[in-house]
Amino acid sequence: MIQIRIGGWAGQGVILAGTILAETFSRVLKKNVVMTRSYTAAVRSGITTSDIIVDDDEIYDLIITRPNVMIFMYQKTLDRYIDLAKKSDFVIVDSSLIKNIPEEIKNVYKIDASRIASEISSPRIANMVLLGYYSRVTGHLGLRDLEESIRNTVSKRFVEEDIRAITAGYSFSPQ
Amino acid sequence: MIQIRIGGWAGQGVILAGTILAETFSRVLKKNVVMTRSYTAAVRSGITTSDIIVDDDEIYDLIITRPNVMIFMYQKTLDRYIDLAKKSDFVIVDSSLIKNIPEEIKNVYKIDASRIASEISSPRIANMVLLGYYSRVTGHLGLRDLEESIRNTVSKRFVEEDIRAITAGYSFSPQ
Amino acid sequence: MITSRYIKENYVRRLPSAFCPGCGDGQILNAIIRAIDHLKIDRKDVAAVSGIGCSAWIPSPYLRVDSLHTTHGRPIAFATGLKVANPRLKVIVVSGDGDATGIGGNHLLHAARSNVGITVIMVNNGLYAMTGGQVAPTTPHEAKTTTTPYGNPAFSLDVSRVVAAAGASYVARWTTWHMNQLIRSIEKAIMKKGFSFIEVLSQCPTYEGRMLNMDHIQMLEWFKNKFREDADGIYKIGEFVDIEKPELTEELEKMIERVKK
Amino acid sequence: MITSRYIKENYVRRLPSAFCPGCGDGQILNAIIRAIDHLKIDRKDVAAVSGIGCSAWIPSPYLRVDSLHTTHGRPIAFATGLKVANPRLKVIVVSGDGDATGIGGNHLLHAARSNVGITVIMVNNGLYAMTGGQVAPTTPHEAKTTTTPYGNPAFSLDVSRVVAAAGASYVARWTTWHMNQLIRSIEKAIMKKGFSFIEVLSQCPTYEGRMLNMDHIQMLEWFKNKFREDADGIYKIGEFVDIEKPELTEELEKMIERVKK
Amino acid sequence: MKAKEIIIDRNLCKGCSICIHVCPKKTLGISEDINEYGLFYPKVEDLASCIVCRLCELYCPDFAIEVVQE
Amino acid sequence: MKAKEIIIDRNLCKGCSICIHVCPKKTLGISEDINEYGLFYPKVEDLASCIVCRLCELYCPDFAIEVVQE
Amino acid sequence: MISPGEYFVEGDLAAAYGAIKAGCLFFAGYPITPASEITQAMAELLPRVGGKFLQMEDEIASISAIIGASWAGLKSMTATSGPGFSLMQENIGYAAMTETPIVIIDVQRAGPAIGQASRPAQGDIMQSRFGSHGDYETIVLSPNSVQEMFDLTIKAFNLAETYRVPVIVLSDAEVGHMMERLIVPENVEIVNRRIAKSLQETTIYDESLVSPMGRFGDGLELMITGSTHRPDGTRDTGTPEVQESLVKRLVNKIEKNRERIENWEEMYTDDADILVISHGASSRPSKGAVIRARKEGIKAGFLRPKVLWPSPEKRMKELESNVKKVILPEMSLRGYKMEVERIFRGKLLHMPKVGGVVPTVEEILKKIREASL
Amino acid sequence: MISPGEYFVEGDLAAAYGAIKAGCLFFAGYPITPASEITQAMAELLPRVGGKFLQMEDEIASISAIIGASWAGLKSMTATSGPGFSLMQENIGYAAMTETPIVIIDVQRAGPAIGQASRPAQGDIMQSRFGSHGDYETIVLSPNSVQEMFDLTIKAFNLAETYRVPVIVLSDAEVGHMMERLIVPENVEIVNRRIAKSLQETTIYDESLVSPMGRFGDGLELMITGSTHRPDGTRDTGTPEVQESLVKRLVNKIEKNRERIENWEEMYTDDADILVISHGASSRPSKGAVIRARKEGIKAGFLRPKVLWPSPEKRMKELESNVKKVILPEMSLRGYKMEVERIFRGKLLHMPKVGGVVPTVEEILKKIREASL
Ligand SMILES: Cc1ncc(C[n+]2csc(CCOP(=O)(O)OP(=O)(O)O)c2C)c(N)n1
Ligand SMILES: Cc1ncc(C[n+]2csc(CCOP(=O)(O)OP(=O)(O)O)c2C)c(N)n1
Ligand code: SF4
Ligand code: SF4
Ligand code: SF4
Ligand code: SF4
Ligand code: SF4
Ligand code: SF4
Ligand SMILES: [Mg+2]
Ligand SMILES: [Mg+2]
Repeated sequence: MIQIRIGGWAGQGVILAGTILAETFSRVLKKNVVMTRSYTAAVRSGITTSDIIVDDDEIYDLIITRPNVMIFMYQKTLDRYIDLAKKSDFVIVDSSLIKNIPEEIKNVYKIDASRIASEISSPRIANMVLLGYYSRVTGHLGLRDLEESIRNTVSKRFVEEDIRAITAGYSFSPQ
Repeated sequence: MIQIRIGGWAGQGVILAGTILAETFSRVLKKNVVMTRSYTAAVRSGITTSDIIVDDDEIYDLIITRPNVMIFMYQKTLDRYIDLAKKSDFVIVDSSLIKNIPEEIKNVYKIDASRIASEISSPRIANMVLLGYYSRVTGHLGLRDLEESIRNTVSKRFVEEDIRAITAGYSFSPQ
Repeated sequence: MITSRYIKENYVRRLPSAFCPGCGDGQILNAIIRAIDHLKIDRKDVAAVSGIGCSAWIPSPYLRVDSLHTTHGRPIAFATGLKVANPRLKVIVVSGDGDATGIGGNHLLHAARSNVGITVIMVNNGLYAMTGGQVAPTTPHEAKTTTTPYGNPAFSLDVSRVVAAAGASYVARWTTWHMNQLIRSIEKAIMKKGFSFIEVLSQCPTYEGRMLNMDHIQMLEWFKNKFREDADGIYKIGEFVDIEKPELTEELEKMIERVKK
Repeated sequence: MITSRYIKENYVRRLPSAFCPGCGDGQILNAIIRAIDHLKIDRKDVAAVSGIGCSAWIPSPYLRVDSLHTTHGRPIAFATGLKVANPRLKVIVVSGDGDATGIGGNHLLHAARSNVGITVIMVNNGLYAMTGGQVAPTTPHEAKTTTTPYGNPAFSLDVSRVVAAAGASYVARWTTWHMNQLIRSIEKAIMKKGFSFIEVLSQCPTYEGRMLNMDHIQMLEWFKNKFREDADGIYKIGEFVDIEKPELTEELEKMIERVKK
Repeated sequence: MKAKEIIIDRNLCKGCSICIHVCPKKTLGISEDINEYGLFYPKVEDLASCIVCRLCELYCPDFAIEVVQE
Repeated sequence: MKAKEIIIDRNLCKGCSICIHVCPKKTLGISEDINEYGLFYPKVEDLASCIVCRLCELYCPDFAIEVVQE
Repeated sequence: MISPGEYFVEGDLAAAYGAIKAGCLFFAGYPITPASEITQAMAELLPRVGGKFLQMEDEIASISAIIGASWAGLKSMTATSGPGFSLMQENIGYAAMTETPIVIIDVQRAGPAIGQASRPAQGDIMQSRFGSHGDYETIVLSPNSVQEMFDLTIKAFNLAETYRVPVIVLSDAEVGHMMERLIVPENVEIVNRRIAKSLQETTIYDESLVSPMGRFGDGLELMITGSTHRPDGTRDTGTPEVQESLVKRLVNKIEKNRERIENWEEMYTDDADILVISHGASSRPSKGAVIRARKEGIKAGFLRPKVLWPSPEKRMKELESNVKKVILPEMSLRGYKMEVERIFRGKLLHMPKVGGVVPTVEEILKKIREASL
Repeated sequence: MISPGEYFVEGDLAAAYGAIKAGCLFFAGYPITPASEITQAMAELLPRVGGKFLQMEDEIASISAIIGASWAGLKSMTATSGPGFSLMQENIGYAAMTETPIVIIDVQRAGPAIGQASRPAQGDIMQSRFGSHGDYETIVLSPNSVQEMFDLTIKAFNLAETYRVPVIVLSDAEVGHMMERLIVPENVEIVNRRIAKSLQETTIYDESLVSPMGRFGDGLELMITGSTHRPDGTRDTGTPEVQESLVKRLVNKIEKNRERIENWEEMYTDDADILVISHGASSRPSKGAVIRARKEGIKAGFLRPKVLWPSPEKRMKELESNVKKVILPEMSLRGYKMEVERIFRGKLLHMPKVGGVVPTVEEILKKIREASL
């Protein structure tokens, strides 16, 4: 079983990233997958998360209890889920946006995702950069798998941009 | 215990008559009284009844099961309650309006109430004529008791007219 | 000319009606039947929808067409579903002033706005009759009713004006005195492509009569003398709106054609 | 002149707000605060009532007065009870176009009709924003939203026109571009004895922006250029109604005086 | 046009007298009898005066009156 | 009138640039930095040009800008 | 007003008298058979005591207005019947969530839907507790006489003010429309809410889990919301603990105080083999039948919840071990059945009467006799 | 449309797919979190299959419109969540009374009132049966996966058409918003109502107490009313027997066919000491916990009603005598508790979780362990 949480602020594309990741596991890798999302209201503000649970078996738990990977795009989201983050095998953060990472959190993987995204086109695709980096860091799936999923899911005019972003994330060396 | 049903057609003043009778038992004669009413809809049509149950004890039954008196102002109401009428000690009818009284019904007391009422003022006070006649026939209460009740209940401008009607009903000799 | 016998044999489910003596609701039934008959449309293509109230009983059970007697205030919403689901039907809503503008005012507004091709005939007797003569949105300021024993503190709604403002294709007001105009107006409304609305002032001798201190004959006289095409405000009768614009059902059908390709 | 700091210290409960970047709702909060401040009324005599929607969050929790955040579509009915129960209060309803005219259209109609002395500020962003950009009664014909992916088959409501027809004492329309006029208009509405209504066209960059294919700056420009006092229909801004007539609360108080004697 | 007969259905007539009121020719009047509900129904005062305009039928709320043409 | 300072609260500003757009004097411009949500906030391009009209404060939806008068 | 003494009035009017006596100063309603008489009476009576009456455009507006008025500090009420009661459900949940004291009288008629508009039934009992979405509790009273229409309406206000909950008086067309003697006593016990003097005070719960209530216009800067909120009113829909403690308290406010709220009448229960449980109009013949059964030597007993929710659970559980059969005569197929069955299970003989007519003593007695065999 | 194959979609979308597959041709709705996605999907899908979509002015209008459309002969549906579901209650009763087949999806969120609008809960179970006034019955289904959102929506249409009742799919924000694999099969079983060819036919009930349904526009001169009526539609509110036979049939239509309608999943129940009953989202961890408990040697069993109303009463009663304890994990303080308690009484350990979060396998397992001591 793999448990992943992506957390950010409304409007950052957290749920889109979660969807692409979940689809990759389900449709490309043929795993059992449950993806859930959480937001405080439909207005574009507040903490937003996307949780993905992957298993070869039937999935019983619908919420993350012992995460394998946590990806953070917003300081307050990290602050809120600090307890879970401490237990996670990998903690990936957009270091353009998150400055304070408490010492108790181990296995931190930083990437300047928003900046990298801005260089490609705009900070809005930082989520894709993080997905690429996730693939590189965890090896849970390959860059090609993500790419296939993006081609299936994302509307045509964004596909190339997104693929550049995941590739950039993938190429970033873990630090 | 005394059980009384007054039955007619919407708009004939069945409920007003029932109310006056019930009030007389309750407030003048200090009995326990329950008065209920039944009509098919609030529109001025359809069968309307008013049931009065009088007792010295607490009243448990809320509906008429074994009537002592039934007063009818409309043919179809009589037709509908024929089974109860057969059991009743007294069956009083406005013979201006009701022409067919089945033979099985005993103890019938007819009075040309609408005509008598018209002579006083209008057929609308036939209900009062019937109340007066009821008093005469059954002796359950006196003309004075009814009069007191009317003075307490009915709006001033109708009091005299109504009292003339009950008196006329009372004066009518039972046939 | 149409006779009572012809009407009873062809259009009325059963009689006598449950209305009080002299109630205008019977006249409106009479008018609707004559309009349908004049139009020579097949009765099976006509559907009547009503809410709850004395006036809601005009079609249900008396009018011999498919009839949907719904909940209080909601007939227009039911009718919208019925019409959109089967655009062939001529859907006629008969609704009281309380039903259509009290509890149901919002559905009236939105049916007019979306221009769904149904006809609403609103019987305005100035109060809630069926429940015993309570104040309605159409009750005059300061009038006494069973729930405004000291006079109505609120004002009455000029319903036709609001429906016109909301975007209806056809809006007219008549009274039960104006039987011939009313019948012609109903014919026009039924054939109108978009949303059509007819307000009919009607006498309710039992409660409205008490409020206005008139009997039904006096009310008919009042309708005749006071309600005129050249009068003002609520007393103005006639056709207020008669325009053409895209109708909802047609728009949906066109959309389906477009999308299915 | 009022500064941001002064406003934050005196009138705002907490920040940052939950609105999207560039959303007009923050501007409307700003305008309401300035109007209250200009009037120099005691904040404790002001009550804000709202329904559900992005715009309903303008007063709740941001505006530092007693606030009643009610159910979707019902703030005007709650406000009516509050006002009648304590006529001293200046009751301000802030409601979205969906809240006030979709589910809540009937309450708006009847508050206007009965002329209850509350103020309704309706934020018109042309759709249901909070739930994700669905079609509203204010959405233009043929516009694409999340529930009209092939275009809106219905028409939009000219809300101010309908409210005027229903009998309101004060009706005005502005946009978030017209901040100064809006503030003065809110002041006037609050002090108006009868029912007052202000429609404010506001930019919702997230959903309305997608529908109109504009960002919030383009929308502000559109408000500035297209919405004028001499324009027509929905583009016409300004004061449409400003009359005096008996107000409900006062009528009730007078009635009580009369009856108690 | 002349009327052969004017039929008032005593089961349907509610005695509202609207027919009497709208008749342009005073053909109809109020009877002294009451029907089964205790109400007075109309009667034909002068059949010959009837012009078969059928206003009485048009206005009768209860479909209770019928004019039979000669 | 002259501005002493123009304060942009980085915790409140959502980078909508409405202030920049309404400023009659082009006193404000867009910064290159992003705030904590990943959005660009405004910066003062030319303090001297400011006439303290406070239109920026009037239009800012987030009470994020404040002009301090000299 | 409503001077002490004897009256002969219908149940609906007695309820209006009770409301006035209880200190009700605001009523908003919409006519509906068989509750219109309450509305009409309030229209007549309220202005005479300086209170406000509004007829609104519908039942949703009516309950909204009384919640608004309650926040202005006035005791507020509405009255309706089934269809209107169904429409009020959303805002009953809102009143529960915002802890607004209001009284709702539902004069039940025979449903579903429009049904038999002027005939009595008892089909709204489960709805009165479960009609709105989500977790909440209300208090529901069941009068069986004109006198109780008066008494229990007063009690309803007292409970609403004490626990800051919507309280429902669940009457029916029989009790609402019947006329009987009403005694208006010299003194009635009245409870008034505790008014908070600061926002802080509104967050302090006493042992019954209730806090003083703020009032609009007092300068407390109240934040009232139907969204999940912290004790001071701050909306917080993202923290599970906030929802948990709020909702649990709303429910426990009734649950933990249930023994103070529960109320019932009983007779011959000590040694009863056959227990007749009944409420509202049908409890009248039920009681008569139990008395008659005793005269026939049958060990029948009688239990009548005057408070339906919370039910007399503890008392019923006590009786459960002793009785052999339980008869529940009521004018509904659902009525109170599930609650009684929950406790008495297989011992329950449900005796629903559908058709808009109250059962008779004779019918119930027959059932008792059968059960005693 | 909706070609057979594999999808990865959220539950709401799967429900819309199911509706289209079932032959739904009319949808009227009003947006609300977390059901808006169903409405949006229907807006997109329906025109493509020649169906009609309307967004109405509110939820009352929405349910009114689908009832109207159903009488025009189209399979019709709406979707909502708690607040909207509360508003629909009056007309749910109307649909039951007029025997109109309609499907309503309630994607439950945490209440009461506005509550936590985007968080899941299971607090509307009692409301789904008792939310409208008077005596009636509905059928209520409970999906626990994206696949079941599809499957049970189809089943809902089939049941609605078979029994001419409103059928409710009671989902929740968790199942509605989660994404999982969906398999759309080649063939799905579809039931269509029997259409009456004469008014007479509409009065003839088959052994399941259902009659063929008339259709507007066919010339049958239908009289449809929510008032008490005779079999041919004639309104008759004054005859007790008419009400009695109508209402009893409406209830018996479900009650007497319950064994055909009831549906549940069970596992390890044969020898279970501890039975875990759960439904919807919370049944997922419940099942996981039972499997884990078995691995630990605890004799746990699992029962999941897929049809909540009518409940699997007979099966529960069978199990009652064997099990020692019953655990009911659910996201509500009321949920299904009363129904389970009615059958298992003192054996029930209710395990409500309030706060908008699904319980975990670990939490439930802990409870099972405690119960097994
Ligand atoms: C939800 C609901 N509320 C109230 C009622 C009670 N009710 C029945 S008819 C009616 C008033 C009808 O008035 P109107 O529409 O003007 O018709 P009229 O009787 O005057 O013709 C009311 C309030 C109801 N049936 N349903
Ligand atoms: C009874 C009910 N139905 C639906 C909803 C869902 N809902 C919440 S906000 C909203 C729309 C708000 O639109 P609008 O009033 O225009 O406000 P905006 O968000 O656009 O400012 C809806 C439909 C609800 N909360 N309650
Ligand atoms: S109460 Fe009025 S509207 Fe109703 S039937 Fe009688 S006269 Fe007509
Ligand atoms: S969704 Fe639209 S209306 Fe709502 S906060 Fe965002 S921009 Fe404003
Ligand atoms: S109008 Fe009709 S109902 Fe009235 S009196 Fe004449 S015939 Fe009778
Ligand atoms: S047909 Fe004309 S003239 Fe003859 S009775 Fe009727 S109304 Fe009078
Ligand atoms: S208007 Fe306000 S929120 Fe927008 S960029 Fe300027 S300071 Fe920031
Ligand atoms: S005060 Fe006026 S000039 Fe100065 S920055 Fe603001 S808008 Fe520009
Ligand atoms: Mg009316
Ligand atoms: Mg909006």
